[in-house]
Amino acid sequence: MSEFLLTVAALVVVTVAIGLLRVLRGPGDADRIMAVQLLGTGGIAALLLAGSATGEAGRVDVALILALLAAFASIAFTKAPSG
Amino acid sequence: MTPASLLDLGIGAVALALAAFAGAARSSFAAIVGFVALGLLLALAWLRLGAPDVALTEVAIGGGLTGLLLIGAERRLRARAMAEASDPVSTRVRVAAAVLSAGVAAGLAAAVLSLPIPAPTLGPAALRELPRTGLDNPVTAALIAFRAFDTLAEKVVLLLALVGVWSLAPDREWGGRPGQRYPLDADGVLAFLVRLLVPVGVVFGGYILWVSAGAPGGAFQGGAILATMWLAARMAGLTDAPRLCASRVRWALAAGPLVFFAAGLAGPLVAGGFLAWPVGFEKPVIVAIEIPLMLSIAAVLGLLLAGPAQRDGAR
Amino acid sequence: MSTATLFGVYGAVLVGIGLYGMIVQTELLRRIVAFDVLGSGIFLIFGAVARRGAAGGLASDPIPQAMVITGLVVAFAATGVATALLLRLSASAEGVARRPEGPP
Amino acid sequence: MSGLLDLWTVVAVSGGAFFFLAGTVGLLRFPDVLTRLHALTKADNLGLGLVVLGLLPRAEGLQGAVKLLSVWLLVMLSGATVSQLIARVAGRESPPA
Repeated sequence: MSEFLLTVAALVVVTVAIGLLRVLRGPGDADRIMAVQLLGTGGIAALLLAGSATGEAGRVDVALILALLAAFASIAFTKAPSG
Repeated sequence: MTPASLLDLGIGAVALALAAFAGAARSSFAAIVGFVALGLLLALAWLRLGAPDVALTEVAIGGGLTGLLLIGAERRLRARAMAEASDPVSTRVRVAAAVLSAGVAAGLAAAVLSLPIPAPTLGPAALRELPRTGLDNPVTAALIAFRAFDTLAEKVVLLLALVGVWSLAPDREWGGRPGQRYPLDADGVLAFLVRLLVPVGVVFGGYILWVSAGAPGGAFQGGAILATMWLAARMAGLTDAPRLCASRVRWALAAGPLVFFAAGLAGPLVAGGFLAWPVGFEKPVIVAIEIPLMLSIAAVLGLLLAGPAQRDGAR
Repeated sequence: MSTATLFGVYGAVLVGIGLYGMIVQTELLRRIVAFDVLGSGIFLIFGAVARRGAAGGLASDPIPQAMVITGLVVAFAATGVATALLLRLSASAEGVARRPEGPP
Repeated sequence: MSGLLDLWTVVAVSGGAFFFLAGTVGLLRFPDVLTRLHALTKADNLGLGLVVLGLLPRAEGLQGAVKLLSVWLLVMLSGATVSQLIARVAGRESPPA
Protein backbone atom coordinates (compact mmCIF):
# COMPACT_ATOMS: atom_id res chain seq x y z
CA MET A 1 0.00 0.00 0.00
CA SER A 2 2.68 2.49 0.94
CA GLU A 3 4.50 1.72 -2.33
CA PHE A 4 1.34 2.63 -4.18
CA LEU A 5 0.95 5.91 -2.28
CA LEU A 6 4.60 6.87 -2.81
CA THR A 7 4.32 6.15 -6.53
CA VAL A 8 1.20 8.30 -6.83
CA ALA A 9 2.97 11.07 -4.88
CA ALA A 10 5.89 10.97 -7.34
CA LEU A 11 3.46 11.00 -10.28
CA VAL A 12 1.57 14.00 -8.92
CA VAL A 13 4.80 15.95 -8.30
CA VAL A 14 6.06 15.29 -11.81
CA THR A 15 2.66 16.02 -13.36
CA VAL A 16 2.17 19.41 -11.75
CA ALA A 17 5.83 20.23 -12.38
CA ILE A 18 5.19 19.71 -16.08
CA GLY A 19 2.36 22.19 -15.63
CA LEU A 20 5.06 24.69 -14.71
CA LEU A 21 5.86 24.88 -18.42
CA ARG A 22 3.06 27.45 -18.30
CA VAL A 23 5.37 29.64 -16.24
CA LEU A 24 7.88 29.49 -19.10
CA ARG A 25 5.34 30.04 -21.84
CA GLY A 26 3.16 32.59 -20.09
CA PRO A 27 2.00 34.54 -22.01
CA GLY A 28 0.51 36.61 -19.21
CA ASP A 29 1.15 36.74 -15.47
CA ALA A 30 -2.29 35.16 -14.92
CA ASP A 31 -1.02 31.95 -16.53
CA ARG A 32 2.09 31.95 -14.38
CA ILE A 33 0.07 32.36 -11.19
CA MET A 34 -2.18 29.50 -12.26
CA ALA A 35 0.79 27.20 -12.67
CA VAL A 36 1.96 28.07 -9.16
CA GLN A 37 -1.50 27.53 -7.75
CA LEU A 38 -1.55 24.08 -9.37
CA LEU A 39 1.90 23.28 -8.02
CA GLY A 40 0.78 24.37 -4.55
CA THR A 41 -2.24 22.09 -4.56
CA GLY A 42 -0.25 19.24 -6.09
CA GLY A 43 2.45 19.76 -3.48
CA ILE A 44 -0.16 19.51 -0.72
CA ALA A 45 -1.47 16.28 -2.24
CA ALA A 46 2.05 14.85 -2.54
CA LEU A 47 2.82 15.81 1.06
CA LEU A 48 -0.30 14.05 2.29
CA LEU A 49 0.35 10.97 0.15
CA ALA A 50 4.02 10.59 1.03
CA GLY A 51 3.31 11.35 4.68
CA SER A 52 0.53 8.79 4.85
CA ALA A 53 2.78 6.20 3.23
CA THR A 54 5.66 6.56 5.69
CA GLY A 55 3.70 7.78 8.69
CA GLU A 56 5.90 10.79 9.51
CA ALA A 57 4.71 12.90 12.42
CA GLY A 58 3.41 16.34 11.66
CA ARG A 59 3.00 15.87 7.93
CA VAL A 60 -0.64 17.01 7.98
CA ASP A 61 0.47 20.14 9.83
CA VAL A 62 2.93 20.92 7.03
CA ALA A 63 0.11 20.47 4.51
CA LEU A 64 -2.15 22.74 6.60
CA ILE A 65 0.45 25.53 6.71
CA LEU A 66 0.95 25.11 2.99
CA ALA A 67 -2.80 25.32 2.34
CA LEU A 68 -2.96 28.49 4.41
CA LEU A 69 0.11 30.20 2.97
CA ALA A 70 -0.18 29.06 -0.67
CA ALA A 71 -3.37 31.07 -0.88
CA PHE A 72 -1.57 34.21 0.28
CA ALA A 73 1.36 33.63 -2.06
CA SER A 74 -1.08 33.50 -4.96
CA ILE A 75 -2.81 36.63 -3.67
CA ALA A 76 0.51 38.45 -3.46
CA PHE A 77 1.23 37.40 -7.04
CA THR A 78 -2.13 38.68 -8.25
CA LYS A 79 -1.57 41.95 -6.44
CA ALA A 80 1.90 42.26 -7.90
CA PRO A 81 1.37 43.44 -11.51
CA SER A 82 -0.99 46.27 -10.61
CA GLY A 83 1.69 48.21 -8.72
CA MET B 1 13.74 1.02 -8.54
CA THR B 2 11.62 1.39 -5.42
CA PRO B 3 8.75 3.92 -5.30
CA ALA B 4 10.53 5.78 -2.51
CA SER B 5 13.64 6.36 -4.59
CA LEU B 6 11.42 7.25 -7.55
CA LEU B 7 9.86 9.98 -5.42
CA ASP B 8 13.30 11.20 -4.28
CA LEU B 9 14.56 11.34 -7.86
CA GLY B 10 11.40 13.14 -8.99
CA ILE B 11 11.62 15.75 -6.21
CA GLY B 12 15.31 16.34 -6.89
CA ALA B 13 14.95 16.60 -10.67
CA VAL B 14 12.06 19.06 -10.39
CA ALA B 15 13.91 21.10 -7.73
CA LEU B 16 17.02 21.43 -9.90
CA ALA B 17 14.92 22.33 -12.95
CA LEU B 18 13.19 25.06 -10.92
CA ALA B 19 16.49 26.43 -9.63
CA ALA B 20 17.84 26.58 -13.19
CA PHE B 21 14.61 28.26 -14.29
CA ALA B 22 14.87 30.84 -11.50
CA GLY B 23 18.30 31.68 -12.91
CA ALA B 24 17.43 31.63 -16.60
CA ALA B 25 13.90 33.09 -16.69
CA ARG B 26 13.52 36.22 -18.77
CA SER B 27 11.46 38.31 -16.32
CA SER B 28 12.22 38.63 -12.63
CA PHE B 29 8.56 37.94 -11.90
CA ALA B 30 8.93 34.49 -13.49
CA ALA B 31 12.21 33.95 -11.64
CA ILE B 32 10.51 34.63 -8.30
CA VAL B 33 7.66 32.29 -9.22
CA GLY B 34 10.31 29.64 -9.85
CA PHE B 35 11.96 30.33 -6.49
CA VAL B 36 8.69 30.04 -4.56
CA ALA B 37 7.97 26.75 -6.34
CA LEU B 38 11.48 25.57 -5.43
CA GLY B 39 10.67 26.25 -1.77
CA LEU B 40 7.71 23.90 -2.04
CA LEU B 41 9.85 21.12 -3.50
CA LEU B 42 12.45 21.65 -0.77
CA ALA B 43 9.74 21.22 1.86
CA LEU B 44 8.98 17.82 0.32
CA ALA B 45 12.69 17.04 0.39
CA TRP B 46 12.88 17.93 4.10
CA LEU B 47 10.04 15.54 4.84
CA ARG B 48 11.88 12.82 2.94
CA LEU B 49 14.96 13.60 5.05
CA GLY B 50 12.97 12.97 8.22
CA ALA B 51 12.97 16.63 9.28
CA PRO B 52 9.33 17.81 9.50
CA ASP B 53 10.31 20.77 11.71
CA VAL B 54 12.53 22.09 8.94
CA ALA B 55 9.83 21.35 6.36
CA LEU B 56 7.44 23.57 8.34
CA THR B 57 10.04 26.35 8.51
CA GLU B 58 10.84 26.02 4.80
CA VAL B 59 7.16 26.33 3.86
CA ALA B 60 6.53 29.23 6.21
CA ILE B 61 9.77 31.21 5.89
CA GLY B 62 12.00 29.81 3.14
CA GLY B 63 9.43 29.82 0.36
CA GLY B 64 6.56 31.74 1.94
CA LEU B 65 7.85 34.90 3.59
CA THR B 66 10.92 35.21 1.34
CA GLY B 67 8.68 34.86 -1.71
CA LEU B 68 6.35 37.58 -0.41
CA LEU B 69 9.35 39.84 0.25
CA LEU B 70 10.77 39.35 -3.25
CA ILE B 71 7.38 39.81 -4.92
CA GLY B 72 6.85 43.06 -3.02
CA ALA B 73 10.27 44.33 -4.12
CA GLU B 74 9.61 43.33 -7.73
CA ARG B 75 6.31 45.18 -7.73
CA ARG B 76 7.86 48.37 -6.45
CA LEU B 77 10.75 48.17 -8.89
CA ARG B 78 8.32 47.59 -11.74
CA ALA B 79 6.16 50.51 -10.63
CA ARG B 80 9.23 52.72 -10.91
CA ALA B 81 9.83 51.23 -14.37
CA MET B 82 13.51 51.75 -13.88
CA ALA B 83 15.61 49.94 -16.41
CA GLU B 84 18.61 49.29 -14.21
CA ALA B 85 20.24 47.74 -17.23
CA SER B 86 23.93 47.39 -16.86
CA ASP B 87 25.95 45.74 -19.60
CA PRO B 88 25.33 42.01 -19.92
CA VAL B 89 28.19 39.85 -18.73
CA SER B 90 30.62 38.89 -21.47
CA THR B 91 30.87 35.33 -22.72
CA ARG B 92 34.32 34.96 -21.24
CA VAL B 93 33.02 35.81 -17.77
CA ARG B 94 30.10 33.42 -18.28
CA VAL B 95 32.41 30.55 -19.15
CA ALA B 96 34.67 31.32 -16.20
CA ALA B 97 31.65 31.53 -13.87
CA ALA B 98 30.31 28.24 -15.20
CA VAL B 99 33.65 26.52 -14.65
CA LEU B 100 33.95 27.97 -11.14
CA SER B 101 30.39 27.05 -10.17
CA ALA B 102 30.70 23.54 -11.59
CA GLY B 103 33.94 23.13 -9.69
CA VAL B 104 32.41 24.26 -6.41
CA ALA B 105 29.39 22.00 -6.94
CA ALA B 106 31.61 19.04 -7.81
CA GLY B 107 33.78 19.67 -4.77
CA LEU B 108 30.78 19.82 -2.45
CA ALA B 109 29.29 16.70 -4.02
CA ALA B 110 32.59 14.89 -3.52
CA ALA B 111 32.58 16.02 0.11
CA VAL B 112 29.04 14.71 0.56
CA LEU B 113 29.99 11.38 -1.01
CA SER B 114 33.03 10.99 1.20
CA LEU B 115 31.40 11.83 4.53
CA PRO B 116 32.73 9.52 7.27
CA ILE B 117 31.07 6.19 8.00
CA PRO B 118 29.61 5.72 10.57
CA ALA B 119 28.25 9.26 10.52
CA PRO B 120 28.98 11.36 13.62
CA THR B 121 25.76 12.23 15.40
CA LEU B 122 24.53 14.11 18.43
CA GLY B 123 21.20 12.29 18.25
CA PRO B 124 21.82 9.87 21.16
CA ALA B 125 23.23 12.69 23.32
CA ALA B 126 20.15 14.81 22.59
CA LEU B 127 17.86 11.90 23.41
CA ARG B 128 19.73 11.22 26.67
CA GLU B 129 19.30 14.80 27.86
CA LEU B 130 15.77 15.15 26.49
CA PRO B 131 13.92 14.09 29.70
CA ARG B 132 15.67 16.88 31.60
CA THR B 133 14.01 19.51 29.41
CA GLY B 134 10.48 18.23 29.94
CA LEU B 135 10.01 18.28 26.15
CA ASP B 136 9.46 15.42 23.72
CA ASN B 137 10.62 17.07 20.50
CA PRO B 138 14.45 17.02 20.35
CA VAL B 139 14.56 19.81 17.75
CA THR B 140 12.60 22.18 20.00
CA ALA B 141 14.84 21.12 22.88
CA ALA B 142 17.93 21.92 20.81
CA LEU B 143 16.58 25.37 19.94
CA ILE B 144 15.36 26.45 23.34
CA ALA B 145 17.48 24.47 25.81
CA PHE B 146 20.64 22.80 24.47
CA ARG B 147 21.61 25.64 22.18
CA ALA B 148 19.53 28.41 23.73
CA PHE B 149 22.44 30.81 23.37
CA ASP B 150 22.28 30.48 19.57
CA THR B 151 18.57 31.17 19.58
CA LEU B 152 18.99 34.22 21.81
CA ALA B 153 21.75 35.56 19.58
CA GLU B 154 19.58 34.94 16.55
CA LYS B 155 16.83 37.11 18.02
CA VAL B 156 19.39 39.86 18.34
CA VAL B 157 20.49 39.32 14.72
CA LEU B 158 16.87 39.68 13.60
CA LEU B 159 16.55 42.95 15.52
CA LEU B 160 19.82 44.21 14.03
CA ALA B 161 18.56 43.36 10.54
CA LEU B 162 15.39 45.33 11.28
CA VAL B 163 17.44 48.29 12.50
CA GLY B 164 19.39 48.06 9.26
CA VAL B 165 16.21 48.11 7.19
CA TRP B 166 14.70 50.97 9.19
CA SER B 167 17.82 53.09 8.88
CA LEU B 168 17.32 53.15 5.10
CA ALA B 169 14.30 55.42 5.52
CA PRO B 170 14.70 58.99 4.28
CA ASP B 171 15.24 61.43 7.17
CA ARG B 172 11.89 63.16 6.82
CA GLU B 173 10.01 59.85 7.04
CA TRP B 174 11.84 58.50 10.09
CA GLY B 175 9.42 56.89 12.53
CA GLY B 176 6.58 56.92 10.00
CA ARG B 177 4.58 54.05 8.57
CA PRO B 178 6.26 51.39 6.41
CA GLY B 179 5.02 50.23 3.02
CA GLN B 180 2.15 51.50 0.97
CA ARG B 181 -1.41 51.97 2.20
CA TYR B 182 -3.53 49.41 0.39
CA PRO B 183 -7.01 50.61 -0.51
CA LEU B 184 -9.88 48.59 0.90
CA ASP B 185 -10.48 45.76 -1.57
CA ALA B 186 -13.24 47.18 -3.77
CA ASP B 187 -15.10 44.01 -4.77
CA GLY B 188 -14.66 42.52 -1.34
CA VAL B 189 -13.43 39.11 -2.54
CA LEU B 190 -10.03 39.45 -0.94
CA ALA B 191 -11.39 41.15 2.16
CA PHE B 192 -13.85 38.29 2.54
CA LEU B 193 -11.15 35.64 2.31
CA VAL B 194 -8.87 37.50 4.70
CA ARG B 195 -11.65 37.98 7.27
CA LEU B 196 -12.27 34.25 7.07
CA LEU B 197 -8.69 32.98 7.04
CA VAL B 198 -6.90 35.31 9.43
CA PRO B 199 -8.65 33.94 12.54
CA VAL B 200 -7.88 30.42 11.31
CA GLY B 201 -4.25 31.45 10.79
CA VAL B 202 -3.96 32.98 14.26
CA VAL B 203 -5.37 29.86 15.90
CA PHE B 204 -3.07 27.71 13.79
CA GLY B 205 -0.01 29.80 14.66
CA GLY B 206 -0.76 29.31 18.34
CA TYR B 207 -1.34 25.60 17.77
CA ILE B 208 2.01 25.21 16.00
CA LEU B 209 3.76 26.74 19.00
CA TRP B 210 1.78 24.74 21.52
CA VAL B 211 2.41 21.32 19.96
CA SER B 212 6.12 22.03 19.46
CA ALA B 213 6.86 20.52 22.88
CA GLY B 214 6.15 17.08 21.50
CA ALA B 215 5.54 17.40 17.75
CA PRO B 216 7.02 19.37 14.85
CA GLY B 217 6.46 23.10 15.24
CA GLY B 218 7.86 26.02 17.17
CA ALA B 219 8.04 29.75 17.77
CA PHE B 220 9.61 30.54 14.39
CA GLN B 221 6.97 28.76 12.35
CA GLY B 222 4.11 30.13 14.45
CA GLY B 223 5.57 33.63 14.26
CA ALA B 224 5.93 33.38 10.49
CA ILE B 225 2.27 32.41 10.15
CA LEU B 226 1.18 35.34 12.31
CA ALA B 227 3.35 37.71 10.26
CA THR B 228 1.77 36.46 7.03
CA MET B 229 -1.70 37.00 8.47
CA TRP B 230 -0.80 40.59 9.32
CA LEU B 231 0.45 41.17 5.78
CA ALA B 232 -2.74 39.63 4.39
CA ALA B 233 -4.90 41.95 6.50
CA ARG B 234 -2.89 44.91 5.21
CA MET B 235 -3.12 43.78 1.58
CA ALA B 236 -6.89 43.57 1.86
CA GLY B 237 -6.92 47.12 3.24
CA LEU B 238 -8.44 45.99 6.54
CA THR B 239 -5.68 47.50 8.63
CA ASP B 240 -2.71 49.82 8.24
CA ALA B 241 0.86 49.46 9.48
CA PRO B 242 1.58 51.32 12.74
CA ARG B 243 4.04 54.21 12.95
CA LEU B 244 7.43 52.70 13.66
CA CYS B 245 8.16 55.16 16.45
CA ALA B 246 5.10 53.98 18.41
CA SER B 247 6.16 52.58 21.75
CA ARG B 248 3.88 49.55 21.40
CA VAL B 249 5.83 48.60 18.25
CA ARG B 250 9.13 48.89 20.08
CA TRP B 251 7.86 46.87 23.05
CA ALA B 252 6.41 44.17 20.80
CA LEU B 253 9.81 43.79 19.19
CA ALA B 254 11.78 43.79 22.41
CA ALA B 255 9.50 41.76 24.68
CA GLY B 256 10.53 38.30 23.47
CA PRO B 257 14.31 38.78 23.58
CA LEU B 258 14.00 40.67 26.92
CA VAL B 259 12.06 37.86 28.58
CA PHE B 260 14.49 35.32 27.14
CA PHE B 261 17.49 37.29 28.35
CA ALA B 262 15.99 37.91 31.79
CA ALA B 263 15.25 34.22 32.20
CA GLY B 264 18.79 33.47 31.11
CA LEU B 265 20.22 35.90 33.69
CA ALA B 266 18.09 34.28 36.38
CA GLY B 267 19.72 30.98 35.44
CA PRO B 268 22.86 31.32 37.61
CA LEU B 269 20.68 31.98 40.68
CA VAL B 270 18.20 29.14 40.28
CA ALA B 271 19.86 26.58 38.04
CA GLY B 272 23.57 27.15 38.11
CA GLY B 273 24.35 28.77 34.77
CA PHE B 274 23.42 31.40 32.17
CA LEU B 275 20.42 30.17 30.16
CA ALA B 276 20.06 27.10 32.40
CA TRP B 277 16.48 26.30 33.29
CA PRO B 278 15.53 25.37 36.91
CA VAL B 279 15.15 21.63 37.55
CA GLY B 280 11.52 20.52 37.71
CA PHE B 281 10.21 23.74 36.18
CA GLU B 282 11.81 23.45 32.75
CA LYS B 283 8.62 23.10 30.79
CA PRO B 284 6.63 26.00 32.33
CA VAL B 285 9.70 28.23 32.02
CA ILE B 286 10.17 27.27 28.38
CA VAL B 287 6.51 27.88 27.56
CA ALA B 288 6.62 31.23 29.38
CA ILE B 289 9.61 32.22 27.25
CA GLU B 290 8.30 30.90 23.96
CA ILE B 291 4.97 32.75 23.95
CA PRO B 292 6.43 36.30 24.05
CA LEU B 293 9.21 35.04 21.80
CA MET B 294 6.73 34.01 19.14
CA LEU B 295 4.94 37.35 19.30
CA SER B 296 8.23 39.21 18.94
CA ILE B 297 9.29 36.97 16.05
CA ALA B 298 5.97 37.69 14.36
CA ALA B 299 6.54 41.43 14.83
CA VAL B 300 10.12 41.30 13.53
CA LEU B 301 9.27 39.18 10.49
CA GLY B 302 6.20 41.26 9.67
CA LEU B 303 8.13 44.54 9.92
CA LEU B 304 11.07 43.17 7.88
CA LEU B 305 8.48 42.34 5.24
CA ALA B 306 7.00 45.83 5.44
CA GLY B 307 10.33 47.61 4.97
CA PRO B 308 11.52 51.06 6.09
CA ALA B 309 9.23 53.96 6.95
CA GLN B 310 8.04 55.82 3.87
CA ARG B 311 5.04 57.99 4.84
CA ASP B 312 3.53 59.88 7.77
CA GLY B 313 6.98 60.64 9.12
CA ALA B 314 7.56 62.49 12.37
CA ARG B 315 8.98 65.54 10.63
CA MET C 1 22.59 5.81 -3.25
CA SER C 2 20.74 6.53 -0.02
CA THR C 3 18.14 9.28 0.33
CA ALA C 4 20.56 11.34 2.42
CA THR C 5 23.42 11.17 -0.08
CA LEU C 6 21.08 11.83 -3.00
CA PHE C 7 19.72 15.02 -1.47
CA GLY C 8 23.23 16.03 -0.42
CA VAL C 9 24.34 15.87 -4.05
CA TYR C 10 21.24 17.83 -5.10
CA GLY C 11 22.23 20.43 -2.52
CA ALA C 12 25.71 20.66 -4.03
CA VAL C 13 24.24 21.23 -7.50
CA LEU C 14 21.89 23.90 -6.11
CA VAL C 15 24.92 25.72 -4.68
CA GLY C 16 26.53 25.62 -8.13
CA ILE C 17 23.40 26.97 -9.85
CA GLY C 18 23.04 29.75 -7.28
CA LEU C 19 26.71 30.73 -7.48
CA TYR C 20 26.59 30.93 -11.27
CA GLY C 21 23.48 33.11 -11.07
CA MET C 22 25.10 35.44 -8.53
CA ILE C 23 28.01 36.04 -10.89
CA VAL C 24 26.29 36.41 -14.25
CA GLN C 25 22.98 38.10 -13.35
CA THR C 26 22.98 41.81 -14.02
CA GLU C 27 19.68 42.67 -12.33
CA LEU C 28 20.25 43.05 -8.60
CA LEU C 29 16.94 41.45 -7.60
CA ARG C 30 17.87 38.39 -9.64
CA ARG C 31 21.17 38.23 -7.78
CA ILE C 32 19.28 38.16 -4.49
CA VAL C 33 17.17 35.27 -5.79
CA ALA C 34 20.35 33.45 -6.83
CA PHE C 35 21.80 34.05 -3.36
CA ASP C 36 18.73 32.42 -1.82
CA VAL C 37 19.04 29.44 -4.17
CA LEU C 38 22.65 29.04 -3.08
CA GLY C 39 21.58 29.17 0.55
CA SER C 40 18.92 26.49 -0.02
CA GLY C 41 21.63 24.23 -1.43
CA ILE C 42 23.77 24.65 1.67
CA PHE C 43 20.80 23.90 3.93
CA LEU C 44 20.07 20.78 1.92
CA ILE C 45 23.63 19.54 2.47
CA PHE C 46 23.04 20.08 6.19
CA GLY C 47 19.88 18.03 5.80
CA ALA C 48 21.89 15.18 4.30
CA VAL C 49 24.33 15.33 7.22
CA ALA C 50 21.42 15.33 9.68
CA ARG C 51 19.77 12.37 7.98
CA ARG C 52 23.00 10.38 8.05
CA GLY C 53 23.16 11.03 11.80
CA ALA C 54 19.85 9.27 12.37
CA ALA C 55 20.28 7.23 15.54
CA GLY C 56 18.43 5.92 18.55
CA GLY C 57 15.02 5.95 16.88
CA LEU C 58 15.34 9.51 15.59
CA ALA C 59 14.73 9.94 11.87
CA SER C 60 17.40 12.63 11.75
CA ASP C 61 20.03 14.29 13.98
CA PRO C 62 18.21 17.16 15.76
CA ILE C 63 21.20 19.50 16.13
CA PRO C 64 21.82 20.18 12.41
CA GLN C 65 18.04 20.53 12.03
CA ALA C 66 17.98 23.25 14.68
CA MET C 67 20.88 24.98 12.91
CA VAL C 68 19.04 24.90 9.58
CA ILE C 69 15.91 26.39 11.18
CA THR C 70 18.04 29.19 12.62
CA GLY C 71 19.74 29.57 9.23
CA LEU C 72 16.47 29.84 7.31
CA VAL C 73 15.31 32.65 9.56
CA VAL C 74 18.61 34.51 9.28
CA ALA C 75 18.60 34.04 5.48
CA PHE C 76 15.17 35.66 5.42
CA ALA C 77 16.48 38.59 7.49
CA ALA C 78 19.45 38.97 5.12
CA THR C 79 17.12 38.94 2.12
CA GLY C 80 15.03 41.61 3.84
CA VAL C 81 18.03 43.89 4.32
CA ALA C 82 19.20 43.25 0.74
CA THR C 83 15.84 44.09 -0.86
CA ALA C 84 15.49 47.19 1.33
CA LEU C 85 18.95 48.35 0.16
CA LEU C 86 18.01 47.62 -3.45
CA LEU C 87 14.76 49.59 -3.21
CA ARG C 88 16.54 52.54 -1.58
CA LEU C 89 19.19 52.42 -4.31
CA SER C 90 16.62 52.49 -7.10
CA ALA C 91 14.68 55.28 -5.34
CA SER C 92 17.75 57.50 -5.14
CA ALA C 93 18.74 56.62 -8.72
CA GLU C 94 15.27 57.73 -9.79
CA GLY C 95 15.69 60.97 -7.85
CA VAL C 96 18.98 61.65 -9.66
CA ALA C 97 17.44 60.84 -13.02
CA ARG C 98 14.64 63.36 -12.41
CA ARG C 99 17.06 66.23 -11.87
CA PRO C 100 19.37 66.12 -14.88
CA GLU C 101 21.38 69.19 -13.79
CA GLY C 102 21.23 68.34 -10.08
CA PRO C 103 24.13 68.51 -7.67
CA PRO C 104 27.33 66.90 -8.98
CA MET D 1 -13.09 -4.73 6.04
CA SER D 2 -9.56 -3.40 5.76
CA GLY D 3 -9.42 -4.85 2.25
CA LEU D 4 -12.45 -2.79 1.28
CA LEU D 5 -10.97 0.35 2.83
CA ASP D 6 -7.69 -0.25 0.98
CA LEU D 7 -9.63 -0.63 -2.24
CA TRP D 8 -11.37 2.66 -1.51
CA THR D 9 -7.99 4.35 -0.93
CA VAL D 10 -6.60 2.99 -4.19
CA VAL D 11 -9.65 4.02 -6.21
CA ALA D 12 -10.02 7.51 -4.72
CA VAL D 13 -6.30 8.33 -4.76
CA SER D 14 -6.01 7.17 -8.38
CA GLY D 15 -9.00 9.33 -9.24
CA GLY D 16 -7.32 12.29 -7.57
CA ALA D 17 -4.11 11.72 -9.51
CA PHE D 18 -6.17 11.54 -12.70
CA PHE D 19 -7.68 14.96 -12.01
CA PHE D 20 -4.24 16.42 -11.40
CA LEU D 21 -3.16 15.00 -14.74
CA ALA D 22 -6.29 16.36 -16.41
CA GLY D 23 -5.80 19.77 -14.84
CA THR D 24 -2.19 19.90 -16.01
CA VAL D 25 -3.10 18.86 -19.55
CA GLY D 26 -5.83 21.48 -19.57
CA LEU D 27 -3.48 24.15 -18.26
CA LEU D 28 -1.03 23.36 -21.05
CA ARG D 29 -3.40 22.69 -23.94
CA PHE D 30 -6.44 24.92 -23.51
CA PRO D 31 -6.47 27.95 -25.78
CA ASP D 32 -7.17 30.93 -23.48
CA VAL D 33 -6.82 32.07 -19.90
CA LEU D 34 -10.37 31.47 -18.73
CA THR D 35 -10.59 27.90 -20.04
CA ARG D 36 -7.23 27.18 -18.43
CA LEU D 37 -8.57 28.58 -15.18
CA HIS D 38 -11.50 26.20 -15.51
CA ALA D 39 -9.11 23.25 -15.84
CA LEU D 40 -7.08 24.42 -12.86
CA THR D 41 -10.05 24.55 -10.50
CA LYS D 42 -10.89 20.92 -11.30
CA ALA D 43 -7.43 19.83 -10.20
CA ASP D 44 -7.64 22.03 -7.10
CA ASN D 45 -11.01 20.91 -5.84
CA LEU D 46 -11.53 17.40 -7.19
CA GLY D 47 -7.92 16.21 -7.40
CA LEU D 48 -7.02 17.15 -3.85
CA GLY D 49 -10.52 16.28 -2.64
CA LEU D 50 -10.30 12.71 -3.87
CA VAL D 51 -6.79 12.32 -2.44
CA VAL D 52 -8.03 13.55 0.94
CA LEU D 53 -11.09 11.29 0.86
CA GLY D 54 -8.90 8.35 -0.14
CA LEU D 55 -6.48 8.95 2.72
CA LEU D 56 -9.24 9.36 5.33
CA PRO D 57 -9.31 5.66 6.32
CA ARG D 58 -5.57 5.90 7.03
CA ALA D 59 -5.84 9.05 9.20
CA GLU D 60 -4.58 8.94 12.77
CA GLY D 61 -7.82 9.03 14.73
CA LEU D 62 -10.52 11.69 14.68
CA GLN D 63 -8.09 14.59 15.00
CA GLY D 64 -6.09 13.45 11.98
CA ALA D 65 -9.26 13.06 9.95
CA VAL D 66 -10.48 16.55 10.90
CA LYS D 67 -7.10 18.01 9.95
CA LEU D 68 -7.16 16.23 6.59
CA LEU D 69 -10.62 17.57 5.84
CA SER D 70 -9.67 21.09 6.90
CA VAL D 71 -6.74 21.02 4.45
CA TRP D 72 -9.25 20.37 1.68
CA LEU D 73 -11.65 22.98 3.04
CA LEU D 74 -8.91 25.61 3.18
CA VAL D 75 -7.78 24.88 -0.37
CA MET D 76 -11.35 25.01 -1.72
CA LEU D 77 -11.99 28.29 0.06
CA SER D 78 -8.79 29.96 -1.06
CA GLY D 79 -8.95 28.37 -4.51
CA ALA D 80 -12.35 29.93 -5.13
CA THR D 81 -11.07 33.34 -4.11
CA VAL D 82 -7.75 33.10 -5.89
CA SER D 83 -9.41 32.08 -9.16
CA GLN D 84 -11.52 35.25 -8.91
CA LEU D 85 -8.36 37.29 -8.46
CA ILE D 86 -6.56 35.49 -11.30
CA ALA D 87 -9.51 36.17 -13.59
CA ARG D 88 -9.23 39.82 -12.61
CA VAL D 89 -5.53 39.85 -13.53
CA ALA D 90 -6.42 38.18 -16.84
CA GLY D 91 -9.08 40.83 -17.47
CA ARG D 92 -6.52 43.56 -16.83
CA GLU D 93 -4.03 41.99 -19.20
CA SER D 94 -6.48 41.43 -22.05
CA PRO D 95 -9.82 43.13 -21.41
CA PRO D 96 -12.78 41.08 -22.72
CA ALA D 97 -13.94 42.43 -26.06
